[in-house]
Amino acid sequence: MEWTSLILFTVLAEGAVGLVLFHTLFGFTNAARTRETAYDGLGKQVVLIAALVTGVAMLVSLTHLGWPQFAFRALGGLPGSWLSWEVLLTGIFAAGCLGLWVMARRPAWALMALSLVGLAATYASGKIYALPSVPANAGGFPPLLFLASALVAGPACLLLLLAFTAPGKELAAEWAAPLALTAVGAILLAGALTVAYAGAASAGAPEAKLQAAQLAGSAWYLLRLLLGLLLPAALLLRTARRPKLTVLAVLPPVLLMVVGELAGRTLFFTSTIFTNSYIGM
Amino acid sequence: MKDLFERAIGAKISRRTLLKAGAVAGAATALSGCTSEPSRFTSPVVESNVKSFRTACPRNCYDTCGQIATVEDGALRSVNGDPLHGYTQGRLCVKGYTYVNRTNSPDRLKYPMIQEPRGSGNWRRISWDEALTIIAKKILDLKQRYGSTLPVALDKYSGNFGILHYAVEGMFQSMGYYTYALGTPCWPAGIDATNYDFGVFQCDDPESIAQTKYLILWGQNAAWSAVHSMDFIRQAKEKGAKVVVIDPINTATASQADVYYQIKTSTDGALALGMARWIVDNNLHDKAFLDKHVKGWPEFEAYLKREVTLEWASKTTGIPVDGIIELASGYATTRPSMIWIGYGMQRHTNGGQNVRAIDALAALTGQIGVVGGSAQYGHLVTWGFNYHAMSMQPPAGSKGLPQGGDAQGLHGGASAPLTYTNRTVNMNNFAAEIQALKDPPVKMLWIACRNPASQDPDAADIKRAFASMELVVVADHFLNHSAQLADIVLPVTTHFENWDVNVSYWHRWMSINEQAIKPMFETKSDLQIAWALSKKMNELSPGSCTYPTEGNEEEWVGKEFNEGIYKLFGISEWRELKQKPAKAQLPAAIWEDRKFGTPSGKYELYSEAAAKNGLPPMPTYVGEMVAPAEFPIRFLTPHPQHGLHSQFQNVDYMMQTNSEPLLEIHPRLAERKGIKDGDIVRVFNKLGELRLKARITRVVPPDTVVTYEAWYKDSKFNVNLTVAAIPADMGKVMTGNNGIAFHDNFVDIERA
Amino acid sequence: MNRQFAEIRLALFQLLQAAYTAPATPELAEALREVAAVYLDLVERPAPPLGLPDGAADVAEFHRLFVGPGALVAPPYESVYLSTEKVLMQAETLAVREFYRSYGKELAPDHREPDDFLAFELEFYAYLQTQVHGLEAMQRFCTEHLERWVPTFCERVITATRSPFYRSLAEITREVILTEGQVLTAIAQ
Amino acid sequence: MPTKQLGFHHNIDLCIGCKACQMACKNEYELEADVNWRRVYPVRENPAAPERNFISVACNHCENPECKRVCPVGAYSKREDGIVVQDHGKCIGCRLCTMACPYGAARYSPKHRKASKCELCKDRLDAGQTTACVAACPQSALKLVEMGKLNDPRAVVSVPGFPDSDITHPNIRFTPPVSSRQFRRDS
Repeated sequence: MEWTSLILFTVLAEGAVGLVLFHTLFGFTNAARTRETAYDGLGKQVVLIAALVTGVAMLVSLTHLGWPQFAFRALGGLPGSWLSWEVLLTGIFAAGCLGLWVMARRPAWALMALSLVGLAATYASGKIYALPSVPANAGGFPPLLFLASALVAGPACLLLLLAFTAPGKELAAEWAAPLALTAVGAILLAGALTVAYAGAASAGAPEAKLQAAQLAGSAWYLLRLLLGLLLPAALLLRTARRPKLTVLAVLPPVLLMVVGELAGRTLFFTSTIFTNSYIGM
Repeated sequence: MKDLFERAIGAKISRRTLLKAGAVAGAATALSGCTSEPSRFTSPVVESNVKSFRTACPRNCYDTCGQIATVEDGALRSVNGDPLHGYTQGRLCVKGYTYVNRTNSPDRLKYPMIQEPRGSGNWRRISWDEALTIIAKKILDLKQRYGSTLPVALDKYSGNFGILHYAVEGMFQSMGYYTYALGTPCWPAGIDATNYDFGVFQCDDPESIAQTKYLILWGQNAAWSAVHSMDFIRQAKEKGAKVVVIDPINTATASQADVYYQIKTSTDGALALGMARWIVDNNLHDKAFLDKHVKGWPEFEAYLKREVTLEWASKTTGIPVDGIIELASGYATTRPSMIWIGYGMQRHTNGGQNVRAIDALAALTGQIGVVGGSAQYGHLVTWGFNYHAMSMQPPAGSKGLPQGGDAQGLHGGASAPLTYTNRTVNMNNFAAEIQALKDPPVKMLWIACRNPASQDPDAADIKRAFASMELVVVADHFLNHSAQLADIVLPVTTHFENWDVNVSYWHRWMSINEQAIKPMFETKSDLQIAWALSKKMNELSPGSCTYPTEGNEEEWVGKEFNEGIYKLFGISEWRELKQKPAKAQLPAAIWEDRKFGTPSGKYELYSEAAAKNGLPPMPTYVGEMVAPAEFPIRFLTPHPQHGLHSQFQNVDYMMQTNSEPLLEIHPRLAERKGIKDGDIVRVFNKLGELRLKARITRVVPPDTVVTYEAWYKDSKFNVNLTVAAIPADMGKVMTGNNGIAFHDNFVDIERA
Repeated sequence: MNRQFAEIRLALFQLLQAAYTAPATPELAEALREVAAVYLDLVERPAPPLGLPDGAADVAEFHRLFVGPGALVAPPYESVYLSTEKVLMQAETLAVREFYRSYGKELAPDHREPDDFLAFELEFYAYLQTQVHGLEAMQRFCTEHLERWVPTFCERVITATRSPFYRSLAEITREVILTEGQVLTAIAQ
Repeated sequence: MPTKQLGFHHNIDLCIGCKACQMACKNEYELEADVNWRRVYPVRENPAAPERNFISVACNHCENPECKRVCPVGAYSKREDGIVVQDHGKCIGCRLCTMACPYGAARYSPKHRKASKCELCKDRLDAGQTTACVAACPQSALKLVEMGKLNDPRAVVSVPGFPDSDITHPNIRFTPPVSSRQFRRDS
């Protein structure tokens, strides 16, 4: 499908940003201070994973281009084009991750800087699709939706690392519950946004109304809300109450969320109705 | 790869094999054995260059555009309008702008090919010589078996109206007396009507539309089928003229009108008579003109007073009385006021009669012979060529139908005939009549400039007719529905690949058609085919064909001209047309002298000729055909916007622009039938059915569904599957046979 | 360069252009099978076994694929693949004509197919092989024309045909054209 | 800032939807069958008086071209005469302009793997000719105009069925259709 590469690129990149972001935020917890080595060890893995995922995402995004071999030109649109900003910032983010992985230790200020770049990249990437030619997206929604994805993916992925990596296991005891709760909060926020998005559209221009109607009418939209957000939220609440990070406790909700995000992004791209849709070929 | 050559030394292949290989390859392509000289190449002669040529669109269309073809190094690169053509003024239409795409289409017929067996899709390329041998042998064989060439039938009409294309008729005439499809499916009822009324089939200069103050486009969708006329209509509007459109369908032309009347199909005569009655009652008729120039006024006036009321007209046409009054007063009180009668409205069982009733309005208001007035239909006054390519003599001693005979042979042989003539079948009942013919039956069919399999009524019967033949030959550009049913297809040139000259049956311009490019592949023009077949016939049986066996096309264009044409067009030599198209020098209002061609020399409201032919002598109303109970919906299949009959729509550019046919259905009817926009609808009657995607729209009336005829690429779509060969009321006198009531086509529909 | 290899290659191209000019005779098919097998073995490419044409069926298939009368499955003309309009007699066609001219050749007037008809291009290419200074010309003709469209053309045949003969003919043609680049470099050395 | 601004005037009242402009454009530039730089499309049917009205639209050489704003390689620029041109060499085929143009003027070509659009026949204009589409219009319904110098009191910025012109301020003006009076059989 025309959109596949963009769906994968955006979701993967946002996941990486979220991961780094929440690792940085949880650096302010007591656990992180008391178990400094574990925290930094986890950080090394976090930035490596983020670097790899973002790298893969950028490679995938090339397949969307008619002439991938000239992708480097995509910086030529600065400062006007959000797409140029997306490429630039995502590039810096990936490079930064790699840099921090190489470094002996990962100072808090560096992680914070990296997180900010990541968030900026996500914002830019969202702005690309806030096109006036798509009335439903003309408002500020796409950046918010993209950032929400980062917030949803971050804690979830971090939970995985707590469950399956040595340094993670050290921190698990203290981090599990708050992370799970954060994840739930993020999910609820994302869910609210997704609904608000459709709501705003239904009150907008004719094309936006049509798009909202299509969303509301599609089974995928419902499934995405139920299985992609509500169900994992419920599962994570349980984890938050009994913070024992078994495979069964962590993997299902996280997988559901990943699938949910991909489905959500697919809907986002495929349901767009352009102002020129009536003009035809 | 590195030790390539070392290994080559040991390659297990002998010189003998290589020599043999070379020889085999050579044999297959006339490569001279193993020698290296490429046989199909020579040394360069021409330099690359860009040239432009005057061509003329030869399609069956009012506008007959003048064109400029730009050719780069022998390749057709662009086609545009000829700015010196006064009617089309340097513009083409959506079809004309696809000509490069069409001419260079890889889908074109390229070589003579034979299908074994017919209809199997199993085609094989053959040489022109083989093809012509098969054809010539069949003709000679039939001649030998039946004692004449009457078993050979020709079905040719309007695919290309270039004058040199009459070579096809000439080709058959020069083999003997033959059978041919006589008539025209297009416009005959209206022609006879015009002829009964005026005595000569001619009309004013359509450019005078710009001078009228009140224009009625009566069943005329110029926006689609005569697009360049719209410019003159626009000019009239800009000068304050009022434009009225009368049509069952809310056409693109109707959307240009000041007032649109959605009339009940085929009741146009009733509307005209209603108008006439009101005009007379209000004393707006031109008594002086009627007394001086019209025959039968008293009788007609009596009829109006006796039979016609506004209420009746309103009830019959579905147009409210006040609407009729507004129309009548607008028409009768504004001068000059003109009526342009379209061809669709006469494809009915009462079509000719309706045209006569409309013509009567022009007589009634005395506007005939007035610039910007009168009733316009068409003309053939600029067609006075020599038809040299056609006028050939049969070989001495040829036998045919005894003089005075006709298709049925009813009158034939009444008195011992000394002379013979050709045999005709009704083009408008071709399938049935061609199968019915006896002594001799028709055994071979030649189709040129025609696609009966998709354009004739009762498509199923056409297939049966083809099947009853021993040999079917189709000469065309593409493998259309008819060509698919042939034994042999012959690839013909487009008008960019041959010489010709073209005039219009509407405007008064004449354009030369210069050959712009070499014929592609093995295509031949109809004229070249005639030469070649004659050569072959004489080869096999000397003297069996009198047609010249070779010639120069450009010179043959010259042979079509005569003093009359030169005088009419004010040129001294036909080559002047290479500089610019010429316009016939006739009075803008063709009847300005009020000298009519009728027996009485007057405009005839009362025509003995009509009476003699079993028709009402006056334009009295003949009821329209009513829908049978089991098929209550009228199915109109008018001319398309994106094609001309079955031409153009199959071209890539057009398939993208208009990818599939739609069935236009009124929301009320759709609701009753439970049909939603986009549903597939089955349209059917006793004869056949077709399936179409629904388009719900109020541009069509509630009792009518509409789709537009065309041949779509790789599609079986055919609008004539449900059309019966019902004759229109007129046409026989001027065109040999009555027209077809294409639009008296009744069906039912259901969601498929 | 090696004479025997040159002869094999020349014969192969002559056979190929013959195979796209008219329905293949059993003799042509046999010769082509033998020569192609040896050639592809020499250039270390897989050699699809070329079956014999199945009489009438493959005659019909040849026409269905390359001649008509209907819309062609695989039009054997360069411009159909490289021009934007995907029709005949485009800039690409004229470029091929110019190329022939620049090497002192032009199609004889009795041939009305476009200059970029596959059989013409192959015949011209075979001719270049016999020319003393043909190498540079072959390199250009290969990169500017043959390589750019013949493989796509072959793909169309391979996916669309039901005939084993024409499928393998297309596979062989594709291999041969795709190998030319390396062959030419090898010759150049 | 351009010294002048060229644009189109489309008189919908005169347009008969014949598509000569659309096809003349393809004929002029030998476009792929499925790429149209100009398109003629029917205006939504007016239930009161169903008519066949059409809008003919190509690139509107906007005041604020979205294509120019979003293009990551800076391929688009506005000439002195206001024509929005695209440096075809720069295009990498990201298709963002085809999404961002409210009128779908930029079209992606699968063959060239790049976007392209109407450049107002700049070469024809430079050669003193008018555009191919305007030259083809049998109704003179489509005109090339210098914005601000258009003298048609009925001309408006937008009509129903045309995308929101506040987005890019397109340089096209319309003369809206005047409905014919209709005597209909379904009313």
